[in-house]
Amino acid sequence: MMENLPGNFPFVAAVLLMGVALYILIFRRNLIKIVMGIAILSSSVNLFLVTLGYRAGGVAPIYTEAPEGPMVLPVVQALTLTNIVIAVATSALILSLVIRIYRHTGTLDSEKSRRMKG
Amino acid sequence: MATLIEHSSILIIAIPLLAAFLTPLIGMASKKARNVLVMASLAFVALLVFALARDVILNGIHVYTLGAASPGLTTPGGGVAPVRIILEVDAISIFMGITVALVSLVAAIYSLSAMKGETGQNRFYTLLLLMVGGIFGMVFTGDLFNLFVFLEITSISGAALIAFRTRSADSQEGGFKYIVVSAVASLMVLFAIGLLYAQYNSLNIGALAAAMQYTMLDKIALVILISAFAMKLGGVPMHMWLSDTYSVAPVSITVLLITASQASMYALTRTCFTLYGVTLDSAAVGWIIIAIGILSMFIGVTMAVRQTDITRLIAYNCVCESGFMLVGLGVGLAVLANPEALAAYGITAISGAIFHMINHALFEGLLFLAAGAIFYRIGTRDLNQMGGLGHTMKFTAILFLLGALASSGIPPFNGFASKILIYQSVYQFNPILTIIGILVSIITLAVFMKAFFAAFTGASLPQYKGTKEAPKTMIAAMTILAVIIIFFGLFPGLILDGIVRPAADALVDQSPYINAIMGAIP
Amino acid sequence: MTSIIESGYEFWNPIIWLIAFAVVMVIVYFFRRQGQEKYKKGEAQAQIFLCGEEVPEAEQRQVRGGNAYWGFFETLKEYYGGIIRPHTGIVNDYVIWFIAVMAVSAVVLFIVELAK
Amino acid sequence: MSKIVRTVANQLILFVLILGLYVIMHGHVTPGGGFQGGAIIASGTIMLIVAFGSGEIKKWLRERHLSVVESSGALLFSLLAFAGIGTVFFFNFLIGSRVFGGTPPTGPNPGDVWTGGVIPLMNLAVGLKVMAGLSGVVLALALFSSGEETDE
Repeated sequence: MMENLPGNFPFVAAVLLMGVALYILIFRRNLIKIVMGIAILSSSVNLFLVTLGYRAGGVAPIYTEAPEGPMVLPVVQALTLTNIVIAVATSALILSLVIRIYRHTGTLDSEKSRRMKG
Repeated sequence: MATLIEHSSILIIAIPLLAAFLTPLIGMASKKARNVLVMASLAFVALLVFALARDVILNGIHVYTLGAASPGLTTPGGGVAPVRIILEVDAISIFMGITVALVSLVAAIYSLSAMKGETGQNRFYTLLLLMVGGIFGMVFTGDLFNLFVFLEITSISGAALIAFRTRSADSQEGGFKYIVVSAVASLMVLFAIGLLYAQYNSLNIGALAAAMQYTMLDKIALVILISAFAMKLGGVPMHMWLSDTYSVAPVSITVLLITASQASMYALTRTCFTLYGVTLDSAAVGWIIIAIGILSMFIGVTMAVRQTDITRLIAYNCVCESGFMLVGLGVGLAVLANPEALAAYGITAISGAIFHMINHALFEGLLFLAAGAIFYRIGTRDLNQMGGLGHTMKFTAILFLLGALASSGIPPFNGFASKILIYQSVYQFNPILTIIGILVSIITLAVFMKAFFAAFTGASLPQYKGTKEAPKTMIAAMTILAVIIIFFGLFPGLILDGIVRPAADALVDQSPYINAIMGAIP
Repeated sequence: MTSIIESGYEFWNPIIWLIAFAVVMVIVYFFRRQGQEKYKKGEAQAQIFLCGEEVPEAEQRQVRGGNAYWGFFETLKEYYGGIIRPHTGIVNDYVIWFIAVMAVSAVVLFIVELAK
Repeated sequence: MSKIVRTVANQLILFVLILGLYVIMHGHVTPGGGFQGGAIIASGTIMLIVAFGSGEIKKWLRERHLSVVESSGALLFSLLAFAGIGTVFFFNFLIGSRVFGGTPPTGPNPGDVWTGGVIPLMNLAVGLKVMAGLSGVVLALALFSSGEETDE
């Protein structure tokens, strides 16, 4: 376990990022910070996926001027790219909703701006 | 025709998406042409779904490989893992497809008059078609990552549609809550997919199921997947977003949101039964799902009783009805490893739960549409301000009552047919669950009697003297649902043997699903 | 017959239920025919009678939705007090519940694994 | 913003557009593609909005037009996918034809743009959609936060 630690640093970082994101989502009442929490959660998942795709000594699967060496199957990279696109759309939508909530209620606090409960 | 059926599984997903991108272009030229396009595309999709359903029930699993030289070529080179995007439609997928097709058509018909006079209708129909395409994608895909993508498409377009009425602060809040909850849930789903891919180097559900070892990482992935899908379908204690969003969305969208939740339930069953299947520690996972189900039933219905907002009341009732399905599926899952119990009552419990899915979408849809018709005419959802509406809105009242009776499980409507299946089979597993279920059903009736009497009966109030009956298109949409409800109620055996039993059989046996992808390799 | 469900104990046939329902309705109609024939619409006997008091306006005599089942809620006051407290409506709490369910399920699976 | 910033932005937007188009059109032989190129062009829009202010940009960049471009990009993509349905949906039917039909040699090669079949065309479609979509989103948010309502 310990001797592999340098190689596993990205996984540790991904888990730490996820912890940070969940901490923000749970304890931060500011709506903009909630959006940031989701973005960080998304980044942590992206980091996790990209790390999965790393193969020591592999080269990127681009044949244009390719160096010698085994090529990696870029499935996780494709997943990451898709997730980035989706995260952009999600953040844009949430931010526009946050702006509208602010217009209506005049606050960015998730407790004060809430109108429905029970 | 044979070619059309061969390609129908992708056409069912692609035609709504194509129509969605055409809608803004055509809508600039003519509103009428746009409405015709929306209706025609959804009707054509519904026809394709029925044609495909017949084919799937008769000829078995339908596989479609995107971009390959032929649709059935799932594993290029023979024997290696599938790499292309594969759609796989078996009996349970097509069952969900039928539900979505019926409900989306009704929702679109209802929107025609409900959205009249609102601004940004082009965007509304674009998002609606995107959402329909997304839900179809969720239930037809044979690939975990595509499941995630379609889940996100559904939730993003759904959130934009919930917040469609920009002038209402509640709608904005509902949309915000929906998208936050969905984003967290689907990102966790992606994390779980990453865990699975890391071990088995595949994203295809069939290939993963064939290689499944049920290691520690698989368990973590299973827990994440179950919690995330349970959150998306509104299982207690993760149901609180559901009442906030269902009650504020335009009602035609709420009806689609119900099917989106059903699609999440489909994903949950697909995960438990097909992806993990026999490797699963079925009793423990089954009891987790049963626990969520029982909590949903009880807390959902008791919260529904005290609501005074009519759509919020129905939304809590949705939570309660999902509980019934979860209990049925959980009992089926708990006895999955035990062939005798499975044959004796497990398969019946699963059939009841699956039958309840389509019934749930139909009668809750009817209730929401009727509540939406009231809102359209009198401009409030508060039961404390309603009264005596039955004098002027006779059809709406009758249709609401019909939906309420079906939801409470009163014979001879369809809700009774599916609930009795769940009661009888679950009783053999654990009688206490059935007793709770019957109690919950009784309170459900009380819930709807409160709503019905507060809204429709009593002397006609002076402020609603001039209220007119709901527009004809709305009545037509509700009547379609009501006719299907009565038909399902009067001929439950037909539906059960026709589409529900094959779906239940497809769930409990994962090998045909795997073999359709991996070929003859066991 | 297409309308039969075989489910362990019983069968369910809506057609038979409808026939029974129709028979009962006929009997009910028969008994109803035996009643008073003097009832006429539009006379004083069709009016609301409230012990001779003046009948309030429609606005006042409507039983509102919020007033229904008062006794039910009064009896279950403690249950409802406990059940409403978690329904805060704050989006952060929704995430907490999600993580809680995830954690509890993971613990359950882990304990089951240990018990084996 | 100051005159210097505006002038520089005015000159720089040309290069941003060229880079974006380059990334879009070489998506099938080098890293990049429709989304990345579209995002680069949209970043150019952001630069203009920052330099000139959203009110100024709104005068000549209408949301309506952006939404037309966005829809046509998506439409082009789905039509290309539909066109393959003679064999299978998403089938690359342009391989071996006159349009982008070249077959690259196996193994490392200098990279020929005239290959890939429908993939460069799809990249173009995605690029159009992302460019218009992201620019529209940024513009709408900028207008939104500066207090102006958009027409939709």
